[in-house]
Amino acid sequence: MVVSLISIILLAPLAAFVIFALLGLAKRSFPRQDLLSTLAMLVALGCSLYLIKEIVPKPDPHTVEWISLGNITLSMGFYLDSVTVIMLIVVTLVSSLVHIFSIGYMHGDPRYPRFFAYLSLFSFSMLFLVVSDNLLGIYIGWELVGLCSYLLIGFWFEKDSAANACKKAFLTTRVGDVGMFIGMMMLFTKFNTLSLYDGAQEGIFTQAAAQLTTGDMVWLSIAGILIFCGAIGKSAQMPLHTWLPDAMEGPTPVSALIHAATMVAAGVYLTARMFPILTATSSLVIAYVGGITAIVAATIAIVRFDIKRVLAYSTISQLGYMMLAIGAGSYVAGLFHLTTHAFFKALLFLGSGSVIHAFHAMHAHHDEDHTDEAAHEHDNHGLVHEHGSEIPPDQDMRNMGGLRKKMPITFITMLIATLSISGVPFIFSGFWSKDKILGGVLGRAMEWNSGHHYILFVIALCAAGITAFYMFRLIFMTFFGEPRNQEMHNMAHESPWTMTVPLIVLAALSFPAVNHLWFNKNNFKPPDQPHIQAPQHAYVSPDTKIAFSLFGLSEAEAAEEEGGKDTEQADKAHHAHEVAHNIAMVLSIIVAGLGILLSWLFYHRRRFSAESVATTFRPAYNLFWNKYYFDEFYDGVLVALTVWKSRLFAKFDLSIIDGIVNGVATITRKIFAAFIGFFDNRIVDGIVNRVAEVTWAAGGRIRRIQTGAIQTYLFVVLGGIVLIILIFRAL
Amino acid sequence: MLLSLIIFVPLLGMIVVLLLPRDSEELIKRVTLAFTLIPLALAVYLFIAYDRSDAGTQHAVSVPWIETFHINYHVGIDGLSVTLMLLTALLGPICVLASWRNIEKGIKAYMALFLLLETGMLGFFAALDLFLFFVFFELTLLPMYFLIGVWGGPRREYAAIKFFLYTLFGSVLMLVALIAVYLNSSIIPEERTFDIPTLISLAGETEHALADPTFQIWVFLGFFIGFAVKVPIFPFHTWLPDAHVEAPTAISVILAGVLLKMGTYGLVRINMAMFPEGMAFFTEVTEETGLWGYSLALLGFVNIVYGSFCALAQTDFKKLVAYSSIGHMGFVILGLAARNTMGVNGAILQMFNHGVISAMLFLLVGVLYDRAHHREINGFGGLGNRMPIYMGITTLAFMASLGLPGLSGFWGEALSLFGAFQEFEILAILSTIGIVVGAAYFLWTLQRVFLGKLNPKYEELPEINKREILTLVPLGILTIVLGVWPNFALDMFRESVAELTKLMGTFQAGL
Amino acid sequence: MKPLENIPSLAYFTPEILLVIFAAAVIILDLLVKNRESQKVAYLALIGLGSALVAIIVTNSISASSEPVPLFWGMIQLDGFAVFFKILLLLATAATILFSLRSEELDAKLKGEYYALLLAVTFGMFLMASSTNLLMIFIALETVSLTSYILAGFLTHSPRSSEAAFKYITYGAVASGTMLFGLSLLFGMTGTGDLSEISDQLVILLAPEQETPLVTPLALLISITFILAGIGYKIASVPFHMWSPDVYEGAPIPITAFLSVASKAAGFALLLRFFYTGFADTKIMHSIDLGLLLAIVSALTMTIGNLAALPQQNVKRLLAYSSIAHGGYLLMGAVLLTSGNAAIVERGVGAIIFYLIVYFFMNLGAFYVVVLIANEAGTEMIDGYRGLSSRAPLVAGAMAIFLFSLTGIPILAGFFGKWILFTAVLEGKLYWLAFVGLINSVISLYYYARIVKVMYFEAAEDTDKLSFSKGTFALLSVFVVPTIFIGLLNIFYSLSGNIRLQ
Amino acid sequence: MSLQHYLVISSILFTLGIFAVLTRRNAISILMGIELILNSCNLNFAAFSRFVTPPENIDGQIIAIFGIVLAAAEAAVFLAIILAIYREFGSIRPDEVDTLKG
Repeated sequence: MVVSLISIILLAPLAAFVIFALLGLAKRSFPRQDLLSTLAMLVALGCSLYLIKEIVPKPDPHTVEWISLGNITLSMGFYLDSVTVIMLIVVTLVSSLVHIFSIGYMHGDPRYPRFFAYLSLFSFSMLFLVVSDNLLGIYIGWELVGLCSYLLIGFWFEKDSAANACKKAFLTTRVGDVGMFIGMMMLFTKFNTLSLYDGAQEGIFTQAAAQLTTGDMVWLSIAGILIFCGAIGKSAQMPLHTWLPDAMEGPTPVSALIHAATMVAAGVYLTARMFPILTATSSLVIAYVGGITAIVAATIAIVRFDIKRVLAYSTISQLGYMMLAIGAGSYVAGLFHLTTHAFFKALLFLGSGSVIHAFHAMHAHHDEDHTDEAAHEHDNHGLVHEHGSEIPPDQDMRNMGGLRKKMPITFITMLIATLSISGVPFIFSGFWSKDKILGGVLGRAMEWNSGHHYILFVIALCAAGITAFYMFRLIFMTFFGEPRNQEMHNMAHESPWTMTVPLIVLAALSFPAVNHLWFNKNNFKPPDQPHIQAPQHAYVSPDTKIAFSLFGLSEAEAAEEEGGKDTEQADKAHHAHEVAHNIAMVLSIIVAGLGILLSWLFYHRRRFSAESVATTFRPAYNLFWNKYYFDEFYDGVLVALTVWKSRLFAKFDLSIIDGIVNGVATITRKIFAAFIGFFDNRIVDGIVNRVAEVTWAAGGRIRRIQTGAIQTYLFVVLGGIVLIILIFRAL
Repeated sequence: MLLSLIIFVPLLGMIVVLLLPRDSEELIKRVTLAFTLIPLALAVYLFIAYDRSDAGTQHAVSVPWIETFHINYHVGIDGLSVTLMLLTALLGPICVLASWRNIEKGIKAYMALFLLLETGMLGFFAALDLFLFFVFFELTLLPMYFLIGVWGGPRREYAAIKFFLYTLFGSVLMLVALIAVYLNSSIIPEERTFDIPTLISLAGETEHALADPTFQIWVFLGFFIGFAVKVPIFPFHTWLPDAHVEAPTAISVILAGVLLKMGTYGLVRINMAMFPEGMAFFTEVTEETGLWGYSLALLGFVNIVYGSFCALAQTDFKKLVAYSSIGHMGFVILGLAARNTMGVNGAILQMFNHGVISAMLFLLVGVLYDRAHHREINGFGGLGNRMPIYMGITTLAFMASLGLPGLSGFWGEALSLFGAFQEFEILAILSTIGIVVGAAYFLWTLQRVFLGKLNPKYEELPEINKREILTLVPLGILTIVLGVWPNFALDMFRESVAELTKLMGTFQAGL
Repeated sequence: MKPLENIPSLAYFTPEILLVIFAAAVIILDLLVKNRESQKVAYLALIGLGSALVAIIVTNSISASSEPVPLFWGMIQLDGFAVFFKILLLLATAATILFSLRSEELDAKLKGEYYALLLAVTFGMFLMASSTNLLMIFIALETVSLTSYILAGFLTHSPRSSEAAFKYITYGAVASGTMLFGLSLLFGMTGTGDLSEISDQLVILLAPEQETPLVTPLALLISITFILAGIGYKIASVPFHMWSPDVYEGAPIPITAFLSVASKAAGFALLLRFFYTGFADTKIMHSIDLGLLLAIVSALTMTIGNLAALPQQNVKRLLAYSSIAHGGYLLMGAVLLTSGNAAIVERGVGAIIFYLIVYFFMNLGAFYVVVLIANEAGTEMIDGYRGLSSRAPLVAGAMAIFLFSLTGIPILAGFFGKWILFTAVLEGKLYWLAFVGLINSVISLYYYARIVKVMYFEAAEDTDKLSFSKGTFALLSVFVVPTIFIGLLNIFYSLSGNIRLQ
Repeated sequence: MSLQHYLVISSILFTLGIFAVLTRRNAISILMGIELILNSCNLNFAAFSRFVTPPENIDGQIIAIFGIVLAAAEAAVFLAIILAIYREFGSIRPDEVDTLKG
């Protein structure tokens, strides 16, 4: 039953793609590829929902022998636990909604059927990744989603920026993938299998738990980090995150599906899957990578004007959050946030798509050279480069404003999502998941018993605040205030139902009920981490205490003092976590509120125009703006620091990382062209040719002896005779 | 008997073609196609009928040939040979189809030489007599020389001569080694033999002259250089880009698809099986071998990295594919150097896969060249709009070549690397650079050719036609099928490889 | 077997007698027929060769036993070795006559004496292949040489031909004079002219306990070197090769072909028999390090022949150098005579014989193409072969096969010839010599492939198709088919393996 | 006179012949040099026949006689060819007959 259901889930979207490909080869196309793909997705969604029933506490993998080489066998199979099912549901659900949304959004595109075919292929790959019970299967799905991402980012490949972006995305992620591949090689060499769970043979986890001694910890840490490299690439973590903002060149539904909800979350999924073999060291690395990513991306997001890029940086930041959670051992929190984030971020992207669509329809009508102009846009995620002309006008928030009346559904749904991501307490899912992460991080920081790692918590907290700030900035700039571009504003309109229905559904999912039901189930327990000394069993999800959180405020303060004195005791760990959770909750509410407040002051009160706000973030900043900072922020230094930092990171992004990625090809081209020119032509061919020349010259020399005069010949004869006699006499 | 039929049907075809009147070009082409389809049908039958559980030789025929030197006409197949024979037989008709329109002069001679070439290749993979093996190996040389030299591009003379000289140089060393093996096969002149299975078992006997380590090392080197030129292994590779660039499409396909495999096949069949001591010297790091133990793996690594980076630097589409071939053959060498089950299986799988994929790539380059009459990558742009199907197939081929999982190219590389990692960790890790760079140059090419705005010069460029699709589809299907179900090929040679690894004494139980 | 007396010997001498009779008959017929019908004379000469062939087979079969038959009191010897060479030489002569018939160069001048001389030279070569006495050796050599001089200069109004003849005779006379001096010393040392007696005597004379002032290794060395000058001149080995490029270039092409194949083969027959019978004991050979001497000569010969061939522009001259190089390859087999191991000696001789068979077909074939092209395109230069593949595809194809076979590209006969030679040399443990030989094989590709390149890869200025008669192709295929198939058939290997010196 | 005397004389003759062949600038002189060489050989044979072989064995003398005959034949052919050379080149200087070379 399980196998056949999963097979249907996988094969339905695949079939939709295959039909397209085969017909394409015969130079035809299916008349309603959109409906075909959507239907396939809905079927998969139905099956996924049905699979909830099939969850058992300790599932067996359903495997088949895939590659057999004598006594080496690699098997391929499905593994169905609660993580798989939640991922299946998230993927199929978001994918279905994006399919529906795209029917409206992509309408009229010359490559309309192809878009849906790609979406189907992507869904298949992503689902395959999710259900695989072994690293090889995950890797296959992993690379296939990368391919689909490549195809979809470059969907409008006539734009040079899109063409660049898709290449960059594929290449950057591939760098990470190679790390993952090496990690796989290490694990395989050690355990002789790539299966994670016990099937016909013992899987990696069992073997790792049973066989590895403390002496292998370094080795296992390296393997873990290498596998995590794959996640760094795919989930756009520092320092491989630069591809994701560029990936916004793809159609917006793609951004929603692939670059917000599913594919980029696959890195988190992978890290979570590898949870049992993470060691203390690798966990720490993961946590720090995640934390740094979270804060860096958030600060960058503040200064964006392109609505999609704000969301892109926000995505990076949130993914960093999830990584941080898993690195800190908050397995459940990480996956919880993955789920909630998938919904609200997809919603945000679709909402922005709806806005863009509204503007775009007008804009295409207004200005037929749109694609040309867009083609000029290049690399505009750096602050220095972000001038109005470089952002497509229909994505530039400075052209928006006051849209809430024109597009009420879009506005309301997006607002819900924003409240959720900002961590507005209690009624929005984002609050719960983020809070869980913060609590987990603080708890682990206490447990680690080293003051240094409190920085992670601080980072996370800051990021939360900044997130709230820039998200509301987005909302205020887009939907509130007066229309800045009246002409565009006049043309804007609410989107058709195919687009609004998905928004509404996603908005509904941003409320906590559904998610909580799932994550509070008993079977959703973090797996053991046998390679980390402090056991995680003590950590029991404190969700049940949520309702009393306000009450816990004073308790937490008291506990903090106590914990500070005596954190070494293992039996205090449980208590510490609970305390940590409460502290975190309070602090998170505070920073979220602060962020929203600041944003409101900045962008809703609108004392200053959008342009002057932008100039705020320039080095030649006039005193007036500086004052503004001092006036409105309780600590102006913070902002200056933030600005300075974001500019630094932007520069870092632009010149260093992008420089490396883009420059590698050019440099190698130059160096290698010279080198090949030298090596192939001079050395290898050179030797060959030199030998030939010498041979040839020898021929010419010998030829000269043949003078044509007979007496010379005779002289040679007699000389030869004498020579022979002289030489051989001695022998 | 069946085997001999496969081998010599193309030769018969050559005679028939030679007897046809020069002017009836269509007839010549059809006859050639027919004579390449027969071996294909037979090879498919052979492939299906092959007993996969049997590691030994099947369909063996041994007839005395030159008795004075104890040379027999001994042919037979094991899993490895049947796989490569299928590849050869498959590429035969595809190449004939690919030559259908773009060979302008001397079609009769072209087809005749092509058929001769096919006999040489098929015979090579089936030969079980060392001398016969050598003869078939060399039989491919002359047709190839003319096919490149007469029907090639502007610098064809240079390319043809270079190809010829390099290969001949290798063959000469191989010939010496071959004679040395023969002379050492027995002290008694009457008992000397060229029979490969016999020689393999003799080399396994202790105290036999053939088993002497020093002898093995030298003879190994002789054969190795001969094959290395063909593979081609750095630094014997410089003939390859020239030959590929100048050769007509179909010949490039054969060159990359089959001829390069002859080198690696030889390494497996002769060097590994017959000279395990020599092989061990170059692939096993012990006190005795010292750094020599790294040499083969190192060559594989150098091939991968060097080929990949060179490909990155190319602006000629065909040269890029040619260099990528060098890189991909590096994985074969690396896998073989590992000498374990995974590495060798991976290497052989990679041989087959590379044959299929590089054939596709060269066909695709040919399609473009036939339309635009140049191959300068930067001279295209935005063709995705004009030629969506062509772009689709090219993307498939590129993805397969850059080792996208789910397509066949991945498995060869992955298994080779997995195998190699168990023996040479650092080199295997460094070789993964090739994977990234491989992606880089293919994607960059894809971008420069297909993406971006359409180059106004090519607004009227016709889409790929039915005949061309027909040549690509079987290869594309194989790519996908093998990508999804690699056991399809692995089944064939798994037992043979097990036998081979056992022979080399490194059959690792439990690994 | 006891040497036969003069009268009984005659029965075994029939082939030679027939050649002489037909040579005379040819001259007489020439007087009878008109100038335009000189072909009839050629046919008579061919009939003569045919009858000699029959006679060879008949006399060989009546001797029945595999034992050699010494004739004329041991002056010459009839054995399998001699029979093989006689047949080979005879066929070469026949081929030369056929070439001459088709050669326009010779067309108007073809007279009876040309064919008579060819028959006479064949007669001389027969003697070379079978002499076992110093006197006979010298007479045979001089018979061949004198007639060859005339044939080389047969184009009376061509300065090149006259120059060739002049150089040939000057060189030949000095070389044979030197050889005669060497022979006289050998005769003086041993007191006998019979080769096997010489061998016996030398063993006694060189024995350590013997203190004979006349026979020191130095004396023997001087004598041998002088003799080698004569033999070396016949087989064009370094340093006695210098006549050959000039003579080959100047002589009429059929004669060049004849000299490069028949003359060389006869020279090798003489060389092998001389050293095998006259120096049968390895002690003699080792006293003067004959093996090393021959090996060095062999290595130099092939190297210099190949290197000098590289820059040549005239195909005939190129082939002249190439045939020098091939002489070097053949000498590798001769080196094995000194190995002292009967089996290896046998292999060496077998290899030479096999190589000569192969060489016969491929080299004569190549020269035949040169004749054809000289006739039709009027040039001997490589440039004249440009675009031949389109002007005369079959001839070009045949030429390519001959040239690749000469290079030693596998599956063509030349490869198998080299393979046998190299196998034998390696078996004789002369690794460095084999190495030199292999390097030379690669070098030779340069110039052979150059002609192929010109024929196939370059376009002709003159694109007219060349036309040839059916007979031409028939004759061409006589050379092409064996060039392809000899190596693939066991019969030639067993044939060459069965012929041994006795 | 002993064998040594004959051998010395023949060696001198041989050397003179070689010298003539190598240095003369006239084809006829070269021919004379060749004749000297051949005659030195004949002298050797005759001497060996007299001193080395038993008296009843006249092999050496026979060879010498054949040598004379062949020398005569060679001279005849040589002269004929010199005539042809003179006709074609207008000179019989050997160093002027050098169109074939290289």
